[in-house]
Amino acid sequence: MEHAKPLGIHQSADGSRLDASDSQIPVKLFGMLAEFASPGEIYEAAKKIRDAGYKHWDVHSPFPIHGMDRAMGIGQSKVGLIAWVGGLLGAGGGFTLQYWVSVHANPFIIAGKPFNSYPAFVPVTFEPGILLTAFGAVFGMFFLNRLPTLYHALFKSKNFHRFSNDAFFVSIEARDPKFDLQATEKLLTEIGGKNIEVVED
Amino acid sequence: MILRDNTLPRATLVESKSFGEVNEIICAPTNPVRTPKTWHILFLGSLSLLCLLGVMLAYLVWEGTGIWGVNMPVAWGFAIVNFVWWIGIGHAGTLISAILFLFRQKWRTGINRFAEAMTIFAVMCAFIFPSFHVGRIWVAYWMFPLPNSMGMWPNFRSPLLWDVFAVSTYFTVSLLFWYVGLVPDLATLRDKATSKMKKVLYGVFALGWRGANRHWQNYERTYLILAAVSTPLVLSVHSIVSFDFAVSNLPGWHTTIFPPYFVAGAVFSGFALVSTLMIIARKVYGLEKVVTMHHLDNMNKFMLATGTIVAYAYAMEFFIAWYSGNPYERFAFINRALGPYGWAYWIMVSCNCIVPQLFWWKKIRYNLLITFIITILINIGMWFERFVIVMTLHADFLPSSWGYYRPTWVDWLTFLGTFGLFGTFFLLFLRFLPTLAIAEVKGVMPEASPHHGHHHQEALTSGGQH
Amino acid sequence: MSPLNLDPKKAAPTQWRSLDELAMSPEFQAGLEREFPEGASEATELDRRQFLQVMGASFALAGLTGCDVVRRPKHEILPYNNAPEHLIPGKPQFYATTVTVGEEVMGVLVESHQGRPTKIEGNPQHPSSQGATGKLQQASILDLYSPNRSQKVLKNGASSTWDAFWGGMAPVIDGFRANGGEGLRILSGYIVSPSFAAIKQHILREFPKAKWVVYEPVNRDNARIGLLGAVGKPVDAHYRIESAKRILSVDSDFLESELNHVAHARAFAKTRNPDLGKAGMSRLYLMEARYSVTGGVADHRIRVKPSMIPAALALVARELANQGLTFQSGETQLIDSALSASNGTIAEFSPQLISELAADLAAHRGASLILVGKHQPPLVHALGHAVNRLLGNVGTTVLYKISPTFAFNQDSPASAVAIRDLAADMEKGVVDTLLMIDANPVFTAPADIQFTSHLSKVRHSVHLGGEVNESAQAALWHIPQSHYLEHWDDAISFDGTTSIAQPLISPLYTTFSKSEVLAKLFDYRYRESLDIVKGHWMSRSGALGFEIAWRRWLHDGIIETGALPDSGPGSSSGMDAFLKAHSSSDEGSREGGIELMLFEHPNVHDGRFASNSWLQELPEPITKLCWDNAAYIGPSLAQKLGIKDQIILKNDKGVPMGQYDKPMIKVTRGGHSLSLPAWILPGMADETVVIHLGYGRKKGPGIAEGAGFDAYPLLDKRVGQPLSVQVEVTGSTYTLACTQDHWSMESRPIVREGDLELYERRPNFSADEFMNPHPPLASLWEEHDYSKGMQWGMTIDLNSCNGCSVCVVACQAENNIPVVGKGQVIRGREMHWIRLDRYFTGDVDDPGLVFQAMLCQHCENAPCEAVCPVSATVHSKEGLNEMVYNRCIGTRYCSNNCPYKVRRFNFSNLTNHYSESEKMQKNPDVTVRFRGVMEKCTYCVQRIEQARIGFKNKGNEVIPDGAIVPACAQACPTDAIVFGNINDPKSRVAVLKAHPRNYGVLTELNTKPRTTYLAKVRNPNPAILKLSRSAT
Amino acid sequence: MVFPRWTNKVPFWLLVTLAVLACSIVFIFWYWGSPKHLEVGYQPQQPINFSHKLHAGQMGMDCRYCHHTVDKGKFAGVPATETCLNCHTQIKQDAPDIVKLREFHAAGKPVPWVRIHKLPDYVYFDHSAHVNKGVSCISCHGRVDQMDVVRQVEPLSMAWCMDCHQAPAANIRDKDLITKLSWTPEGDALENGRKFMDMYHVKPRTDCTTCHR
Repeated sequence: MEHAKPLGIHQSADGSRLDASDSQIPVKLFGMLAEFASPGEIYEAAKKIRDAGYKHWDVHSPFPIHGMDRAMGIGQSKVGLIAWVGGLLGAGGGFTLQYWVSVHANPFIIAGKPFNSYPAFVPVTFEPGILLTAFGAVFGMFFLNRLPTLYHALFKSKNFHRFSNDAFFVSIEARDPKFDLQATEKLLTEIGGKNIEVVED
Repeated sequence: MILRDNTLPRATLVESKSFGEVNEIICAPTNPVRTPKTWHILFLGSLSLLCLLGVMLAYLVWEGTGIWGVNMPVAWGFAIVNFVWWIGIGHAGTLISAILFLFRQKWRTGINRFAEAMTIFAVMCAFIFPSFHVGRIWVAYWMFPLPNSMGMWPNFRSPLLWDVFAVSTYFTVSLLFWYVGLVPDLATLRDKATSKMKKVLYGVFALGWRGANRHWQNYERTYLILAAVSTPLVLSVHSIVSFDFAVSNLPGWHTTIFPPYFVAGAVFSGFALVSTLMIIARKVYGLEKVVTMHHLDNMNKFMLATGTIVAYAYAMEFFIAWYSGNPYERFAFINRALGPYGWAYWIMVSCNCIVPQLFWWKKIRYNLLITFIITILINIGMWFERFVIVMTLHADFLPSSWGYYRPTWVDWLTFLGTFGLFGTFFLLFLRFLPTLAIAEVKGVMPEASPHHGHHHQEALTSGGQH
Repeated sequence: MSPLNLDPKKAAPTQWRSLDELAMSPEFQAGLEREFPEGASEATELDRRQFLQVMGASFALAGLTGCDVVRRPKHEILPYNNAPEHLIPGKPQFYATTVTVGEEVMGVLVESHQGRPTKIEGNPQHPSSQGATGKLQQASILDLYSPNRSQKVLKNGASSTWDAFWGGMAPVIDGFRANGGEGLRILSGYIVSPSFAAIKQHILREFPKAKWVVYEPVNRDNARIGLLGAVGKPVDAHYRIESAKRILSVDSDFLESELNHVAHARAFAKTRNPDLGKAGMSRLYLMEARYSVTGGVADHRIRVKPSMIPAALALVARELANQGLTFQSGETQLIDSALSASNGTIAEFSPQLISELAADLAAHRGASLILVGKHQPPLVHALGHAVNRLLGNVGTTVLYKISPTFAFNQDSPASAVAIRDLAADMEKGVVDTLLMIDANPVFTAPADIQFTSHLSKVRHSVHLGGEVNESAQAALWHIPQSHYLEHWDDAISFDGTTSIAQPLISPLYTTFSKSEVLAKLFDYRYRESLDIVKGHWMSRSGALGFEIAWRRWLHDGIIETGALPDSGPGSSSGMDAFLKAHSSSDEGSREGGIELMLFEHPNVHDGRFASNSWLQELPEPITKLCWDNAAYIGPSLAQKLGIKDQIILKNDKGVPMGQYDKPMIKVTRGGHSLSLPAWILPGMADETVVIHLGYGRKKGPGIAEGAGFDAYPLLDKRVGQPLSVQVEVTGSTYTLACTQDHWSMESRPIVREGDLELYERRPNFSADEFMNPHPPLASLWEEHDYSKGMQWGMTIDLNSCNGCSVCVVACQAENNIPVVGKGQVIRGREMHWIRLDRYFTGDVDDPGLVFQAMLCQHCENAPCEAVCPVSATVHSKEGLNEMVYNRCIGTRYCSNNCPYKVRRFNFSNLTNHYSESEKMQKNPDVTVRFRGVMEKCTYCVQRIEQARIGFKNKGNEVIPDGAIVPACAQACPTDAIVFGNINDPKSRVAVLKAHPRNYGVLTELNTKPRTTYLAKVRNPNPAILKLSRSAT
Repeated sequence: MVFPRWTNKVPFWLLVTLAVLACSIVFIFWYWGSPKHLEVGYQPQQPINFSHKLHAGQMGMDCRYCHHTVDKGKFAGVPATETCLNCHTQIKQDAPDIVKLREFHAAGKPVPWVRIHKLPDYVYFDHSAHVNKGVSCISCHGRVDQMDVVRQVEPLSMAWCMDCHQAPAANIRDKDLITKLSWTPEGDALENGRKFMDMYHVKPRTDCTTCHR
């Protein structure tokens, strides 16, 4: 089993911190990365990590894997809620604008129609509704995913870039209370992780 | 679902067996070494047409709409014909990505990216016409509700204003939809990139995507919502475009059948153009393994269906015109078929109603050449459909006001120019972006299922869970 | 409105002090010099601001161009130095003056804005106007500002000066003093001006050997000669059309082109009210070969080959004789010679028709009227008057009064003769000096006398005219004449009404009136036009109290000279001599074959208005052609010639349109031939070609040049006399501009027409018999309440309207409507706010004709409004469909959605290249539209607002009925257009809207138009209808 | 590693800058772009230094002495040069400006006054319609009687016109007081306005054609 990091790190009791007296350059860990061969394997692995009680960890795959949310035990997405609010704002705002303009700001007699000719206001109520729903969904997703994040520790890994091709990874973060260099590494090896490496932050 | 994936013959979705190969195939075009000569030639052509468009529009703004063929009574000429035609073409993309997505039509992954891109560029072309056909473009911004020192606001009862909102919304949402779909694939390109430049550019637009499942979760939900809102949107847009005519009071325009019939026509022409371009791209870039004959077959079936709907609409228009007993309506339709623009009417009928019926034969659906020709005929026919509708203007209620419309050379060159705009953007897309949705294609491969190879019982349960 | 001008010498000039400065200011002169004749569609650059600064404060707000809200660069306000009296900046003033076209004298009021005359209105006190005008008078104001005006003296075509001219002519005149005027010829149009006649007398007294030639290419000489024969005195016939129950018009287009047609149209319209009932409503029979607007309103239009027209009348006369009228010997001879004069077999007339016609006339003795067209030979006129006398119409519907202008012109023979004599003298070389006074003989003289070539034999030829026309270019000297709004004049109308013509503006260029020129040349005792006129009248009415009288004349525009005495029926004693002179065959035409008739054009007349762009673009009433003339032929002749014109042949099937390329035909007469496009006109007599004169100006000024085809070379007899010609199709084509492609109503209830019988049976037939079946017009919402306040509406009586099109010109003048030129008309982009629709009804070979003025209907549920994205067209609380130019962005959606297609779009920039002078005509109360905006009829909202403000300032909130008259209604001779407040039950318009004949066009669309129409009701002879039914 | 750590901050700051930029652009148009800024305060130098403050203010001449068509026609009327000379043939003949004035008059040249209150050509404003309904000069021209050099004090924008046409009470007063620029109503101005509105039948119209024809 080969190690990505110099032995010095192993001598420290707690991987997250090194006491100042230590002569080595202080390094902060991001966490540990392990590669899996197929969706099937990583699916099983995820269940095990979930059962091991880890909280701050994630699965990296070139495409969404069916059932993975459940396998990882993460709850519902909040994107829908944000989109819904956006939609209400859009439609409400659209109609209010039209009503105000046609009844109060410019009460013109047009084609003998009433000032509040609401049937004609449907399209411009509908379209802003759609628009803001879409905005809510997309920008909400960006917000929830903290994107864009151009810099990320994982990009330091020399294997990781293959996640967008045909490789599957599990990353467990050092800030997870249950994180421990040996224990975590052991767990990953047991569930069949390859090229296990420690990733600096 | 997953069950069905396993039972489907492999050839129907992706012929390739490994994720890596899919990557290779789809990313290949972005590799400069592999860029074919034809690309350079086409790009040069499109670019010059684009310049032509610029010149024509400048001339128009300088001289006024008088340089076009429009007149009284035909106050809308080529501009609106082209607008409706382009916007119609733009409908295929969203339809494929949204509606087929909702119906879990996995074969869509072979073409959706392609079609979405097409949508965006088509809508750009479409947008030019309504905005430039006005007499005083320098005050066209009065159509937007902006506070001003005149205390004047737009008139929300006008279908043209609905157009402004519908089309701009449609463009924005399509763009978002397209981009969101692109993010994971941009990440792929980022990670494949060798040159620093590409790493940075792709990197920036990939937003630092790292395929994390916690991201995928929100991502998929977003994609689902976008699909859910785009579906009514895409239907609304062409309905609203049809209101430009349907809400008027002119014989031949004032018909309730327009919205569904316009939407069907839009899908019809959209699919036709997608096939046209796909058949070429597929050949040039050797995408046969991911865009299989099965895809094209499905497209052709769609064209057959929508074409038949359109044919039905034409017939029904005529029937209702007769059935209404309204002499103006009756005349308008007889005049369409037998009047001075009869020739256009018959081009329309033969291209839109008769030709697509060939697709009843499997042989023809699977024959690339014939399919290619038919798709082009369909788009010609659909252009003439809009021409026929707009030309209904030339003879309405009072015979004394009847007139005749002749396009000028400017009309023609402007229309030609929009192909330059479309082509330029489309070729750039082919050259620098993944023409197919990499992640999605991988996602529908049997190998992508975590239960690939396991026996069905578990497949069913986990499938049910999803 | 029209203020008294106190001191006449000052009154006129002070009004336009600022324009005096203007006219003299170098930049303005430069601006005018720069102008050179060019097409209406071409552009000449200009700098608006500079112009405004010159023009002064009043124009700065005159709305000359579009929007510039941002202030820089700085504008200046240039006040008067000494303010003119009565002048309130921004308030128009009206002055009475007189327009003379040929023999036609019409009193008018001219609207003036700070010294700029901008619009001609009729003078209600003048009998031949009665408040209305003809289109020529309406359009004549444009000539004042036309860039095609002649601006400087020319010698041999090269620019010269007045001094050079006076200097050059002085010795010549001295020479004539020596020889008593030997070899001096003065050629002028028909003289109607007493003061000018005085100058003429002076000249002929001083130079006894000089000869004065009166030449009008289009004239009434035949009528005069005929009258002289029939009545024996130099009289004019005064027709009391209002009291005629049965009218037989023999080729007399008395509503459009005959003398006094405006008054006739008004009188005739009064007799067409179907509520007068069978007893009261008039019936018009008309025999003609062409299709005239009078033919359009006739109850029975009988197509007759030109050469058969005399025979047609003769047959009626003979039938009357059979029915017991006793003709005197001379008159029976008239009948015989009329019959013999016409070659055709008289069999082609249905005897029953003739007898029924005659019976109808005979049944209305003293209340019938025979009208003979001015182009008919004298003996037909004589016959017509004979029949009138026998029918006892003389004294009731016809009065004979000594012609007040006879004396002015009597020393010159009939024009046709006079011009030939002159040409002969010129050929002999006995003419040393020829002064062509406001005439264009080089263009209008019959081709066979070769006037032009003989002109070169004249040593001193001088042309005085308003534009550099053919004669001006052929003459040694051309001297520019001032416009009638630039100098003083007077005129006496045929009925004896004398009026003063006062100027409204001092000459824009250094020009003189014809009186002034002759006065100076021949040393008359007055020189200034004012002195000439004033002097003349002072010598008439004496100095005592003259100034007061003069002021009243100026104010009223007329000098009330007592009505002419009725000279009674006269005697036909001179008949034998007359017969000898005129029954000979040279008058009739035994020519046969295909016959050509040449008429003056209804718009450009004999060519004198050819450079007036309004009249050029005004569609010819019947064919709706503009910018060209054509050879009109009937469908039968077309088929004979093998011309396939889908427009007419496929008329009721399909919609063949946009085919403006017409086949050229070659019309050959003697040595001369003319190739021009053939226009198939339904209802023309068989084997007849009609061509309008006045087009095809070779070296004509400005837009006149190149428009149409010159038919004068074919003219070797009188105008209007049938000439036999050969016609062949050349095979080439020519593009004509026509504003109405489609001829048929497609059996749609647009113009609703019935006969008197139907009307009396079902007064509101127009509503119940014609309406398209449609579901009840329910509204989805509570409709807007228009029951309060003033609500504007209009009715147009299709029974009165005869399609004369003066409303179109009046609208153009009032509302600054641009001219677009032939090319744009072909593209369908004419800008007229009033489209005078013309439909043919019934059989293509012998159709009926109806007109309908189609303008913005101001629908209460206006389809145009809903579709405008920027609210540029909305409804006012008073029911006006408002068009806000400065809000319009030009989507043209409103026009698409207008069922009446009455909106007009500025496709190109039509207004930014007006010349400095053209701008001066523009009405400052109406925005001059810019490129890219929609426009349409506004009900002359500027007049509504001015009236409103005027009354409100006086403290009364309601505007009385009739206080607001739109330009079209004001100009309409037949009073067909009525405008007013429909909420006031007593207003004329409200009464008419309650009338059973009232109906709206396309009301089944629930547009609720505010403009409605009164159905057309004809009064055909039931007996004759029975005939035609049994025939078919 | 292509992107250093700090790049993660970029999006946030980008967002902030864009927001600020957008707001400032809107503000720029809103403020400097509006007639309130473009039009109000325009105070060009006139060819002759005529002081309204002196004539209308201190000497208390009625506006209508010079602008005598204000209640009769569209235009208030810029006085003819002779109007000035009515007095100035006696008074202050040799003041430099008067000399200039006489020169203009002698030369038959109009005095090139610089227009201050300019409406677009497609707006048809009628002074008489307003003055006769009790709208004072002050409503549009401000305290001209306190201006040495006249300047524009109101935006004269359409919205500004509409404000008054919709609620005129504040600008209606006794007809006899329209040229009394110093007058202020005792008691409730609106109350006073309404009184005269009834008296003069003031029903301002808001149809487009009221001003655009």
